[in-house]
Parts: sequence; structure tokens; C-alpha cells
Amino acid sequence: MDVAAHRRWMLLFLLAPALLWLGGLVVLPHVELALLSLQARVGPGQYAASLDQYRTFVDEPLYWNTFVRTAVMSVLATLFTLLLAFPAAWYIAKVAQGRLKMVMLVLCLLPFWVSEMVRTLGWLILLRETGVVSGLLQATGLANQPVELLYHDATILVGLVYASLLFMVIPLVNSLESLDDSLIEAAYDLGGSTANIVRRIVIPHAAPGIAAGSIVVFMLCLGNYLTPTLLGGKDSLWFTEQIYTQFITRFNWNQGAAFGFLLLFLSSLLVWAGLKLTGQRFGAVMKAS
Amino acid sequence: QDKTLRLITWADYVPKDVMEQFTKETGIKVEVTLSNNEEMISKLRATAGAGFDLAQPSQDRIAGPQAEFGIYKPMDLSKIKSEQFIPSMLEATRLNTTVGGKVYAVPHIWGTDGLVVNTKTSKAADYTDLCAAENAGKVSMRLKRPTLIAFAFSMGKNPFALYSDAKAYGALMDDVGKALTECKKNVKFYWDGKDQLLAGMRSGELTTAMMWDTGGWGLNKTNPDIKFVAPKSGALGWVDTFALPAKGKNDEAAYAWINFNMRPEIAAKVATSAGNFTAAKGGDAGMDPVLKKQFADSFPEAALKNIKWYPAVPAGIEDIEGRVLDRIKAAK
Amino acid sequence: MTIAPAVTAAAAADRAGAYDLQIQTVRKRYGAFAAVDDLSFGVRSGSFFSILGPSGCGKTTLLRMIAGFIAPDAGDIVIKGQSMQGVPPNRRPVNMVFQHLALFPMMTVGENIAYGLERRGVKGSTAKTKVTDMLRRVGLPGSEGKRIDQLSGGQKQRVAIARSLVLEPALLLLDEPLGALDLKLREHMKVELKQLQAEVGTTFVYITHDQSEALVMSDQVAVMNHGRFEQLGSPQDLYYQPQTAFVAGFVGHNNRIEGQIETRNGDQVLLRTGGGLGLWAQRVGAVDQGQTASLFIRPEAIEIGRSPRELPAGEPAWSATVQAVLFDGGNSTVQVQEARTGTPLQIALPLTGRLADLRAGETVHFSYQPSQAWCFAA
Amino acid sequence: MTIAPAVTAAAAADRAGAYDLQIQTVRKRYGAFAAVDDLSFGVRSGSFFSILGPSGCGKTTLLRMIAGFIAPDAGDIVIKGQSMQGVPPNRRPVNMVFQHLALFPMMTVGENIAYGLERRGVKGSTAKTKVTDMLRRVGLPGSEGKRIDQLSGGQKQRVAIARSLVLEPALLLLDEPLGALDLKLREHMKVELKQLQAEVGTTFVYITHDQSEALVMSDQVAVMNHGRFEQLGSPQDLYYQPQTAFVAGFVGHNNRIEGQIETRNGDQVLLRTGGGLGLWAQRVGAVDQGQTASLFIRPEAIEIGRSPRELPAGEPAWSATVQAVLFDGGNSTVQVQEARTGTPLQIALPLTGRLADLRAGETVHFSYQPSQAWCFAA
Amino acid sequence: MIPSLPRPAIQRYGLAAFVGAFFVFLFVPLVVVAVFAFNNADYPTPPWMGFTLDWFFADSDSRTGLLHDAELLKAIGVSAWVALWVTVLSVVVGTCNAFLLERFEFPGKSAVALLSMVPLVIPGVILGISILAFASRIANFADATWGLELEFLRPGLPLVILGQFSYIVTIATLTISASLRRFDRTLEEAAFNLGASRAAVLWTITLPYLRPSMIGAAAMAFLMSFENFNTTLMLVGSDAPLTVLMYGRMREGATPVLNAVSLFLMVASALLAVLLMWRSGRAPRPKAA
Ligand SMILES: Nc1ncnc2c1ncn2[C@@H]1O[C@H](COP(=O)(O)OP(=O)(O)OP(=O)(O)O)[C@@H](O)[C@H]1O
Ligand SMILES: Nc1ncnc2c1ncn2[C@@H]1O[C@H](COP(=O)(O)OP(=O)(O)OP(=O)(O)O)[C@@H](O)[C@H]1O
Ligand SMILES: NCCCCNCCCN
Ligand SMILES: [Mg+2]
Ligand SMILES: [Mg+2]
Repeated sequence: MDVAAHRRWMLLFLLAPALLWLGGLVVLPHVELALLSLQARVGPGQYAASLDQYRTFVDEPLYWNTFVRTAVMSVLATLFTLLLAFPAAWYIAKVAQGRLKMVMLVLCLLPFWVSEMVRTLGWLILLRETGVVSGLLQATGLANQPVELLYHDATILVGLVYASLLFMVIPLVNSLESLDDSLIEAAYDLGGSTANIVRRIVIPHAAPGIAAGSIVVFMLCLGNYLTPTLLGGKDSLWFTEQIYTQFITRFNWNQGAAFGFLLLFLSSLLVWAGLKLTGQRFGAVMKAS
Repeated sequence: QDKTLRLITWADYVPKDVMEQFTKETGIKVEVTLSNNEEMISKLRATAGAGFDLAQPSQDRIAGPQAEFGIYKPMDLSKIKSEQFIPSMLEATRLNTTVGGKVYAVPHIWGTDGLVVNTKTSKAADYTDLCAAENAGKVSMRLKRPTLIAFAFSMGKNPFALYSDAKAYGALMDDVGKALTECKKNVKFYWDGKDQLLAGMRSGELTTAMMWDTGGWGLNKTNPDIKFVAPKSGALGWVDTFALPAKGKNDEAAYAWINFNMRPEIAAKVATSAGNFTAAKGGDAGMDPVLKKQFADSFPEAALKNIKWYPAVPAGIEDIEGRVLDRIKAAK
Repeated sequence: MTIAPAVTAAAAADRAGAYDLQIQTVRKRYGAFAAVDDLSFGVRSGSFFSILGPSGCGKTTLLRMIAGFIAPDAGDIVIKGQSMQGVPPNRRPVNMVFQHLALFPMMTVGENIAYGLERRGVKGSTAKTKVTDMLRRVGLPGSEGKRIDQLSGGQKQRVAIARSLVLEPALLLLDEPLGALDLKLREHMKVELKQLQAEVGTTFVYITHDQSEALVMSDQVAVMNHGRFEQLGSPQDLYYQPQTAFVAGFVGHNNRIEGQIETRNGDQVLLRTGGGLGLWAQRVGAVDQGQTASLFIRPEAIEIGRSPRELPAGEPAWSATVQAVLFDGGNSTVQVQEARTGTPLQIALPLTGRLADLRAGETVHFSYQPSQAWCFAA
Repeated sequence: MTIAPAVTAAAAADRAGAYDLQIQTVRKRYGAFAAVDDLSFGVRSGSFFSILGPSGCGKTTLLRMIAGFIAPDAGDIVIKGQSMQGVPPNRRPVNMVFQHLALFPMMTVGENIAYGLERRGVKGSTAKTKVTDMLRRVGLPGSEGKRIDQLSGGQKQRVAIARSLVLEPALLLLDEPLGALDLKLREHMKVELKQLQAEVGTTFVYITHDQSEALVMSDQVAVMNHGRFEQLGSPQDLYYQPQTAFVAGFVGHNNRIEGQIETRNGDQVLLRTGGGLGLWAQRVGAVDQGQTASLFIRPEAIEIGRSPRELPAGEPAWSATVQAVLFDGGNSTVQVQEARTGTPLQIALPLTGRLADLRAGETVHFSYQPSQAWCFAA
Repeated sequence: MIPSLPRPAIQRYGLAAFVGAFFVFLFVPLVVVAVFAFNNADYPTPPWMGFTLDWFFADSDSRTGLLHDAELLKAIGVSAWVALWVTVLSVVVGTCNAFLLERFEFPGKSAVALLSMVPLVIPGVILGISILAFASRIANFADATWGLELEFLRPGLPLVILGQFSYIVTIATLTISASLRRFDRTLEEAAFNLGASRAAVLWTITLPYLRPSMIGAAAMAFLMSFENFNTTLMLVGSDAPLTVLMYGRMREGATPVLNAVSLFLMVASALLAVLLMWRSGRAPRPKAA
């Protein structure tokens, strides 16, 4: 067969699954979501086009507050995750050698291979008022009565950071590994201090990795459902929980769809702003991850 | 014939031995999915009534969703051995679950919502005591509609009477919302899964909670200090039912399961497992004497009379409640 | 083995002024393996000093000890008269040009060069002037704003050197900086680097495994092997008076012929190969009659002609058969086998192109001066 | 420009037997840019044919057209008398050795070599025998089971060639296969590759930008530039009789001097530089009095001495000042400036080491034979 | 900094201590979950009531150990079944995508490339909901128009598989693309030149080269599917995968058998990791985690 024709057939053959996937499972479902969000119930089983769902979001400060709160907590969780993951990633990428490095990488992966449920169960055992940590605190005399460590915002943050670490560590390790040691040596040789080298050499080099990790972690936090609901207390408003509530306990798909869309839109806006601010491009960043 | 029955129901409604016995007798395997009212409805809505052969929503949550989403099919009462049911319950359920002249459910298990109290550490006697200063930080409730209704009653109102007047109901709910918002500082957490609550009571982290009677009686078995108390303003009475999803594929098995379950000896076993009472005639006879005693303790004559039975929820009410619940959740 | 300006700790003090760098019995072991083995030498101020040796001989280890990235197990490193014991790399008056240059890709050319200045607190217009000036000196005036990836290989080279030189180090250390360049560019940069060093006058310590680089650029070359110096001297010393068989084989092309010493006559010995060929050569070191030895003779030290008459008179001559002509213009050689014993030899063809038309199978004649061949104990 | 065995489509038929490969006005354009520009030539059976040219001149494009990876825009490629139009690469009787060898890392040496045989349906013991035999021929007997990453650079080289040769192609195409090797190994493989080709007798088409490789190994060399052949001939032809200024500059080292033709005397012309230096040279092509021209003279074609007496009598001589001595053993050169005009020249030092002690600043004298210098129209 | 630079002891030990603490943080929740699998109590929470193996082996009226908990065992089976399909689909489509994105140019390619990374940052709940909504729309339409009941579009395992596949395939695509990008295409040309047909080149050269990354992607896909909750929750029907079942149990009545099954998950994934490491000599590392 003629080479060009052959390539055209191959292209079609390969394009088909990709388009089915992206169209059928990503684009069209979101179009459906958008359509749903633009309808309101007018009677039993009857719906009409309407902006009510979005109006609710605007009119009712509760939802907007929930979103802001979710976003702020997610940003905080992302920052803490970055701060925590960076030294560990540095150690894995630059200090550990050979076997140790491999073992450490696998150790990082393992917790994420057992389900989020199990990890959360672990935190529940650890942190509840009658839990392990509280017991330890009392046994060591650091506390004289049971301490409730669950149901605080800080608990949610711990849970979120924990659930996100891997997704930060891996892109960081990937990008730090590609940093040639001799660049650091050269900077040091030219008189650079540790802080300066980190600021001028390491961070600029790792920027795509940092951005990739941060985006994924931010979106994961924002979209998390289990951790805030199980670890969070009576004030733990989480936007995905609102969406879930609308869909499941209120049977209001239209409202839920609008919330879902708003979450997607507002978070994309945040990510976009973050990328713009740091001068990165999404495609390049995700490739780096 | 199809050899499995896909059942979506509450925890503890299908004890292992009952399931095994059923399978042995009929050759039908039972696949159980645990759920609650809202999730049951949502699931069936998403499937347009497919995916399950039998569901067990509460009787008050059938008519509304059926009108809205058409997720159930009418019961063929001729296939039900109606002689196995307590007639008054069957009749009450029939009334509440009739839509367009067709009946959609038969009763299975009934019980109440009230207070679970650790009598050693708490003296709560009505819902409003959940908000008493002395119980601060040691109480829990669900952030769901029963709580709103319970508080309305304890505030001296009758919410059920306002079901038909959306505006008045809304105003009442706003008041209840305010009270509950006030109360929020007292709450350790709003429980969602029953296990979370039970663990809290068991460990002493909680002293008082609004919950189903069954939870209180269960705890009472291991810790006699914990009791189920019918609140002064009245316990809320519910009936969980059997209903057929619109696109169930194995109605035969569903009817078989219903009739099997309503046999007195089976009903007794189920009721014991669930810790509640059954709508099966004569089921009480075979029930755990301990449970009977607990029931008698919790429900003196007056309290039994004072039980407020949920009427069917008209459409639209849940929207009003939802908004109020969200506000409570969001309040600082 | 003689190391020319071997510096003992005692002698070092007197002559400190003349030396920018003194290495005093420095040693580095990895386990039982000595990467650098009790090495001592000095590098004169302002000179271009090369360390030449095969891969793995310890060059990089030595250089990194001088730079301070590796601490020696024993011995001292003295730079400009100051012991470097305990001085971290960023406090040493030396700078390093890395094998792959290690230019900072996230900075412009100007920022790269200014980096070290800024770290010293030199900022603003002073720094700017220095950068501009430095770029001019390395032949890249006005390139401050360019990105690193806009530079060619040779330009990157010069920026890397400029980045170090702008700090005016006492010593510039270069670790095979031409290794990554292609052949033609390497040829060119060799000459350029030598000129640059002559202009700026900074002492260069340059390591390489390419003998041509070391010979062309250096004032002094140390040939390193197994963590030790085999010989230290001027390029000509190494080429014309190799002190060890290793140096003779490593520096320049050489024919190596094994045999036994048959006779000794003063400093000249007669080596007899297994095949029976007898060759006279200079004896180097303690090699004597009866011993097995290696004889080295460079392809260009052998005279060749179609008839014996073309050879210089007075030297013994042999006839040989041409196996292959490796025509390479001015670097052409022939591979021959001595007629009687079959001993293989490589012989350079005259630059004039006189024998350019030789063909495999022809008979040729060759001779050499024993003073241009060396014999080492094997 | 004359292309020696230029083959026209008509003439091709007669001589098909003598040629394994005929390229007939083949062209490949990328946009307006002609990577290969109406090229025609033939490669004789059993010869070692090199294409030498600078980076980007179109060598790889040409080779890939022969292999069938790129379709020519125009012209035909004839292999063993068969037109290759429409024949896909896996059906052509040619095999290719890739620049980075492209050995299959997931297979053993044996599996690599057997790969092509298996594709032809040759399996089992027949294939095994062929592989064993091939490995023996390339000097790696018994290496079947080795993994690719256990081989040295030179061994990989041989496996890559074996993998192609085992298919007994009419033509073996080699795309700078020595490019990735280090210097010493490259020197060695040059000789080895030439020997191998002579033994197996397969026609080799070899491309390289390294003139030394082309000269040492080839029977015929084509010098390519901008998609065309500048000259095609034996290595000696190219070196001693360059037909174009490009060839003179590209093949071997050369001094290039610009000026104007002052006089012509038969085939010799006198070139006068801007500085006033007058030099005689062979005229190549149509360059004549009054024209600007470039004169080329090789560093090794210039005689040099400390006094004029050391120079051959009868040729004009000049004096000059030494700028730098680039000592590189047998390849040493001096950079000098002619005393009166300052014209810079590079002169090779005699192989004998006679002038090894020259220093910058000394005065030297030089002369050359005009027959060894060429003048081209600029 | 890197080991070749002298660092003050405090920095050196500080970093090592930090990394130690990091791994403790990572593993403490898992360790307590594992330990409480042996607690002789009826609830998966403290206090510690003594050691027992009941939660693995018991089969009495009051206690059902992992080995006899038919529901749990079935859920593991369901999860494995789902994971298997998700793995096969993700690797096959991921490989096609990798070829499409690395080997072909076509109009709109950059949009396809960008879009194919988007599922990574869509919250799982929203992905689940949108697919649910879209699928119901089609199913309802088919039902209403042709009376056709398209059961696979109703909540159930097929939809769970599609939902998980919709974002796991992104990870497979990134992993396999990265490997394909590093692939030296001259290997293919060499094979072609040695007489191989196009199919033979693919089969004998390209796919074997991609095999390690395909195995890595498969392992990753399997584990991510196994542990997925958010998307699955929205799409399950009557067959509950393990995570959904565990969630239900955690809400409605948990025993330490949950800890026991968690311990089983940890051991299984650790074994898988060791197997992969041993086979490839390199830590399995997901692209974009
Ligand atoms: N950290 C180390 N641990 C163990 N051995 C080492 C270490 N660093 C270097 N070596 C060994 O020390 C020897 C000298 O290494 P070095 O890098 O100094 O060689 P080199 O002369 O620079 O070689 P090249 O020309 O290949 O760069 C080598 O044999 C090397 O294997
Ligand atoms: N696909 C292409 N599209 C556009 N231009 C091309 C393409 N392939 C090659 N070229 C151009 O054609 C010219 C010849 O390329 P080719 O690869 O044949 O050079 P070469 O002689 O092999 O060079 P090198 O020695 O660097 O390998 C180059 O200028 C190159 O930029
Ligand atoms: N509002 C209706 C509540 C129904 C509760 N059913 C409880 C079942 C407890 N096992
Ligand atoms: Mg080195
Ligand atoms: Mg090329």
C-alpha cells in the first residue's frame, strides 16, 4: 500500500479510540453537565431552561463561602504538601543512591496503593478522642485528659496533605533528578550559598515539576470527598460534599450540575492564574509531571 | 428463572442466617447493597428504577419520589400474603404510598427516632436538652430532616400539620434552623453513618444523641447506663417498607423474599438483628425478650401514644429543608 | 620515576611565591582502591598545566580535591601559599570549568557571568562593567542578553570560562572542557584556549585524556596513570624523552616491539624480537642484557624508501612488504612487515607526498636512528 | 565541475554489471531548499565508496533515499540493475549501518544478527550457522549470548555491521558509523573497517564528515556540498588535485590566501595578496590575470628552516616570524607571519623533530614548490 | 545539598531526620490499621483489647473473619474484575494514544493532546457525576424512543469501568508516551531495513521496547482502579467494589475485619511493587503519579 494512504488509515485507527474516550467520557458528559445546570424543575418530572442554579450560587453566600473555604484550604494543603514533599524529594533524587533510592521511592508509593479509605481509617484510629495519639499524650503526661484531634480544620489539612504527598513527590523527584549536579557544584564553586542556590538554580529548574505537582495536588484536594467528610468536623464544608448532597440527598441534579460546573470553572481559573503568575504552560507542565 | 435477588436496603435488615435459609429454600441468591433513604432514591433515579429487584425505603419517602421520578412499580398485592402483616400497619402504609390509585409498598420494620442517653453523664429528656449547656461538646445529631422535625415538635409546633402550607412550613423551618444554629456549639459532630455515632457513645466521647431507638438498645446491651429515651415531645415513628423498583428484573424473587421475611419466625430474627419491631403478625412473639424489656422501658404507655408517625413527604418540602440544613452546616 | 618539581613540605615554604598550587603527598582511596596515590607536585604561577591520563586514572578526583569537593585522605593542598585544609570549595581562590560546562540554563549569558560577582556582593554597574569587559575578552562582546541555548558549542565554552575568570581566581581548574565538542571545533578551541590563557595570565590546571590537547596547549604536562604521575615535563620532554613505557605508548603514536636485550653498549641496547629481528635503541631506566624489554619507535622516526639508496647512509636498513597504505594526506602511514621476520610496523609517509603512490605488496626499505627509539624494561 | 564516472540514464544500461548502484539525476527538496540536487553517479561493484561533506550537505538524505526511507522527488535509483522506484525499504537488496548503530537492546547479539534472517524465513540451524559464521568473520566468535550493553563501542560496531552483512546485501550503507566512538577507537576501527570490506567484498557506501575516515578507507570519495558533488575521485586525487576551492579547503589542512592574479605563465599564476605578497601556484579551472582568486597551500607542503640554507635550492624563499608553536608530536605546526607583509601561515614541522625547539618570536625561512599550491577563482 | 558539597552536620542530620519523620508520617496510619486487625474487640477502634486472629479466620455468629466474609471476598473479586478491565482498556487505549500523540501530526492535535491531560485534574466526583448524567440521558432517550433498555449505561460495573478508565487512561497515556518519546526511531528503521514488515517491526521491536512502560502503566492502572472511590461511588449499581463496600461498612457497622482486609491490600500491593522492581530493576514510577 502507498505509504501516505497507509499512514492515513493508521491515523484514523488511532484517532478513533482517543476520540471515543475524549468525546464520550470527557467532553460530552461535561456538555451534559452544562445542559443540566442550565435547567430548573418546574413541576414533577418537568424541567425548563433557567439560570436559577447559578443564581442560587450567587444569591446564597453559603455556597460561595463554601467554595472559597474549599479553595483556601486546598491552596494551604498544596503549600504544606510542597513544603513537606520538597526535602523528601530532594533526598530521594539527590542524596539517596542506588538501592536506597529505589526502596524510598517504592515506600512513597505504597501507602497510595492501599485505598484512601484505609488511610483515613488509620487517621481515625490515631486521632480520635479515645485514639492512639490521645492515649500516647496522656501516657506521656503531655495531656491530662483525652484530646479530640479529629473534626478540626487542621485535621482536614493533615488528611489532605497526607493524601497528596505522592502526587507531589513523584513530579518533584522526576524534575530534580534531571538537574545536573554539576550545576549545583558550579553555583557553589562561584560562591553561592545554599539558600541562593535553591532560589536561583534549583527552583527555576524544578519549576515545571513544582507546578505539575501543585496543580494535581490542588485539584485532588479540591475534589476530595472522603477526607473532609470523615475527618472534618461539624464546620467542615467542602464543595464536593455540596455537590454530592445536591445530587444524592436533595435529588437536585440541576443544582448539583451547576455546582460541579462552577467548581470546574473556578478551579481552572485558579490554576490558570497560578500558571500565568509563574510563567508556565499547562501542556509543558503536565508533560513534566 | 433468575437466581439472584438484588436488594437495596438498610444495614442489619438481612442477617446472614436468614439469607442462607432463603437461599436454601428457594435457590435464590441474595445480593445486598447497604444504603439509606436518600441514596436509595438517588440510585434508583439514576437507573430509572433499574439495577435492583427490591428496595426498602421508608414509607414517607415513597409517594414524592415516585411522582417525581417514577422509580417504582406498583405492588401486586395478590402476590403478597397479606395475612402475615399487622393489618393496621399494612393499611397505614397503603394509604401513605398510594400514587395515582396504585399501591407501591408494604411495611416491613418500624421504629422510632428519639434520644440515646448515657444516663450516668447526661439527664437529657427532650430534644432541646441536646442544646443544654451542661451537655456542651458531648452531643451529636444527624443533619437531616428528622432532626428538623424533631426540634419543631420540641419547640411546641406540629410540622406535619404545615406540610401542605409551604410558606408556613418555611417559616417554621427558619425558626428551627435558628435554634439548631444556636445549638451547634454543643455538637461534637453531626453523625452520618451509624457506626460513627455508636463508637462515640460507646467510648464515652458522647453522652447524648438523637438517634433511632435501635441504636440505643444495642448499646444498652453492653453498657446498661446507655438508654433509649422517648423524648417528652414525642418520638418520631417510621416504617421501612418493601417497594419494587420500576425496572426490577426478578419480581418473583422479590415477592418470595417479602413473603419469606414476613413469616413470624423469620420476622423475629430480622427484627432482632435490626433491633426494631416488625410489621409481621406474631413476629413479636419470637423476639428477643431483652429487646421487649428495653422497649417497655423506653416506651411507657404515654410515650407510646405520643409517637409522631411520619406522613408522606410532599414534593418541594425537601428543598425548603435542604436550604435550612445547609445554613446550619455553614454557620460558625 | 622522576617527578621534576617534586615539592616536599619543607621545601614548599621557600618557593611558595613561584607556585600557585602545591600538592603535598595527597591521597584519596575508595576502599582499597587508591584513586589518587600520594601525589606531590607544584604548578607555577601563570602557567598552563595539564594532567593527561586515560579514563579512570584519577584526574577528576584530583581536580575535585583541589576545588574542595572531595577531601583528601592524607596530604595537603596549598594554594598561593595557603593550606586549604578545612577550607570549603566556595572559599577557595579557585574556580572550575566543568566537563559539561554547567552553565545555568535559567539565566542569560550576562546573569551567568554575574552570578559569582553577585555572590561576593559586587552588584550594579561595577558588576555590569566587569561582565561586559569579560565578554569582550573572551570574544563575545554584547552577548549579555543571549540565552544559553542560543549559543554554539564554542561560545558556551567561552562563557563558562568567562564565568570563572571574572572572579579572578588564583587558579582555574578545567575538567576536559573540550570533550563534548566536535572534532573541528575542538581543534579550533585548543588554539583559542591557549591564546586566552596567555592573555589573561591566570594559572590553568587542565585535565584531559586527549594527548593532542595536552601537547598543544600546555607549558607543563603531567602524565597520570593509576593515581600517580608517570612523568611531568614539557610537551617536548614527554614526546621526545618519555621516561616510562606507559608515557611512550600513551603520548603520540608509537610502534611497540617486545623482545629480549641481547647486548648493551653504553646507553644503547640491542633488542632481539621473538622472530629474530635485532633493533638498537636508547635504554631508559635500568634495563640490561638478558632482560625482556619493550622497544618504542614512532612511525615518523622511521625513514622509508623504495630503494635503500633513498635512506640516510650509515644506519642499518631493513626491507619490508607493504601490507596497507593508510592514505590520510599529511598523516598518511603504511603498515609493513619486515621481510625476514614478519614483524609488523607502522611507518609515516613523508609529508612531501613522495611515496603517496605506494601500493600493498610492494617492497620497501626502512631505517631509523637508535637515538630515536627507546627501550624500557617490560 | 567534472564528475568522473557520471552516469547518464542511457549509458547506465551498458555498464550495469560493473555498477552495484547507479544514482540518476536524483533530487530531494524540502520546500525551496534542495537537500539533494539532481545528483548522478555510480558505485562500482566491490568498492568502498565514501561520501564526504560538511554537516547538513545532504549526505543522510541521499543515503536514506538509497535505503528507501525517503522517496526522491525526481530521478531514479538503480541497484544491481533494478530500478528501486516503489520498492519499500524492507524489499531492497541494501542494508544500512546506522550512525548510532541502532542495535536492538532487547535482544542478544545472536538475536540481533539473526533478526534479518528470521524475517526472511531463515530459521533454526541454518540461521544459527550463519550467525556463528558471521560473528567469526567480524572477530567476535562465541558472542551470540551476550547482551548489547555488555559490548564495548568497537564490538557494537562490528555487531551492527555483522547484522547487515549476514543478509548478503548488494550494498552496505553506512551513515557515519564511527561518529560516536572516541578518538583512539575511531583510529583503530578505520583500519579494521577497511580490512573487513576487503575481505567480504561487499560494496560499501560510507558517509562521513571526517575527511581522515574517507581518505583512509575509500577506493573512491565523493566530496558533497549543498546537495551536489564537488568532486569524485580517489583519495589521492582529492588531496593532491582538488578541483574546487571547497575541496581544497575541506580535505586536509590548508592555508588559504586571497589575492589577485598578477601574471599567468602557462598553467601557473602569480597571486598578489592585499599586503603585497606574491605567490606562484598551479591554476585550477578558468582563473586568469586580473581576477581575484584564492590560493591554497598545505602546511606540510611548505619547507621551513632556521636559515635559508636549510631550504631546497631554486625556489623563492621568504622569512617569517614565529607566532606560536603548536607542538603536537608528529603533527606539530608553527603559526608564522611573513616578515614583510604579515601574511599569516601555518607550516608543518618536519616529522624528524628537527625544529621542535622553535620558540615564538624567532625568525624562520620558508619556501614551497608552486606545483604544490593551487589557485581557484574566488 | 548534594553529597559532594560539604555541609554542616546540622544540615546533613537535619535533612536525614526530616526524611525519617516523613516516612514515619507516611506509614503510621497504615501501621495502626494493620495492628488493629489483630485487636480482640468488635470495633476497629481503640482501646486495645488483646491479640486475636479472629478477624482473619473466625466464622462464628458474632465474628466473621476475612476468609469467611463472603460479602467482602466478593467485593474483592468485583474490584479485581473492574481493575482488570480498566487495566486492559487503559493500556490498550493508552498505547494507541501514545502512538497517536508521538507519531502523527493532524489538525487539532494540540487540542487533543491538551484535552487528554484534562481528566487528571477533574475531581473524581464530578467525573463520576457527569458520566452518570450523560449515560442516563442516552439510556433514557433509548428507552423513551425505542423502548430499548441499555443496561450497561445504568449504574453498574460497566459504567464503573468506563468512569475509572476515563482518567486512568490519561496516566497510562503519559507513561507510555514518555517511553515512546525516548525510543530511538532508528531501531525501527533498522528493523525495516533488515527486511521486517511494518507489523513485524511493531511486534518485534517497538512493542518489546515499550513493554516495561506498559507493564508499569498496567500496574499503576490496576492499583488506581482498585483503590478508586470518588468516581466509583457515583457509578456503582448493585455490585459493590471493595472501597464502596468498606465505605458502607464504615458508616453502618464496621468490625476489625476492615483492618484485616486493609492489611491484605497492603501486603498485596507491596508484593506487586517488589515483583515489578525485581523484574525491571527500577522502581515503578508513574508519570503524573
Ligand atoms: N565515589 C567513588 N567511589 C568509588 N570509586 C570511585 C569514586 N569516584 C571515583 N572512583 C574511582 O576512582 C577512579 C578515578 O576516578 P576519576 O573520576 O578521578 O577518573 P578520571 O581520570 O577523571 O576518568 P575520566 O577520564 O573517565 O573522567 C576510577 O576508577 C573511579 O571508578
Ligand atoms: N525533513 C526535513 N525537512 C526539512 N529539511 C530537512 C529535513 N531533513 C533534512 N533537512 C535539511 O536537509 C539538509 C540535509 O540534511 P541531511 O540530514 O541529509 O544532512 P547531512 O549531510 O547528513 O548532515 P550531518 O552530517 O549533520 O548528518 C539539512 O540542511 C537539513 O536541515
Ligand atoms: N426518616 C425515616 C428514618 C428511617 C430509618 N430507618 C432506620 C433503620 C435503622 N436500622
Ligand atoms: Mg573525569
Ligand atoms: Mg547525517
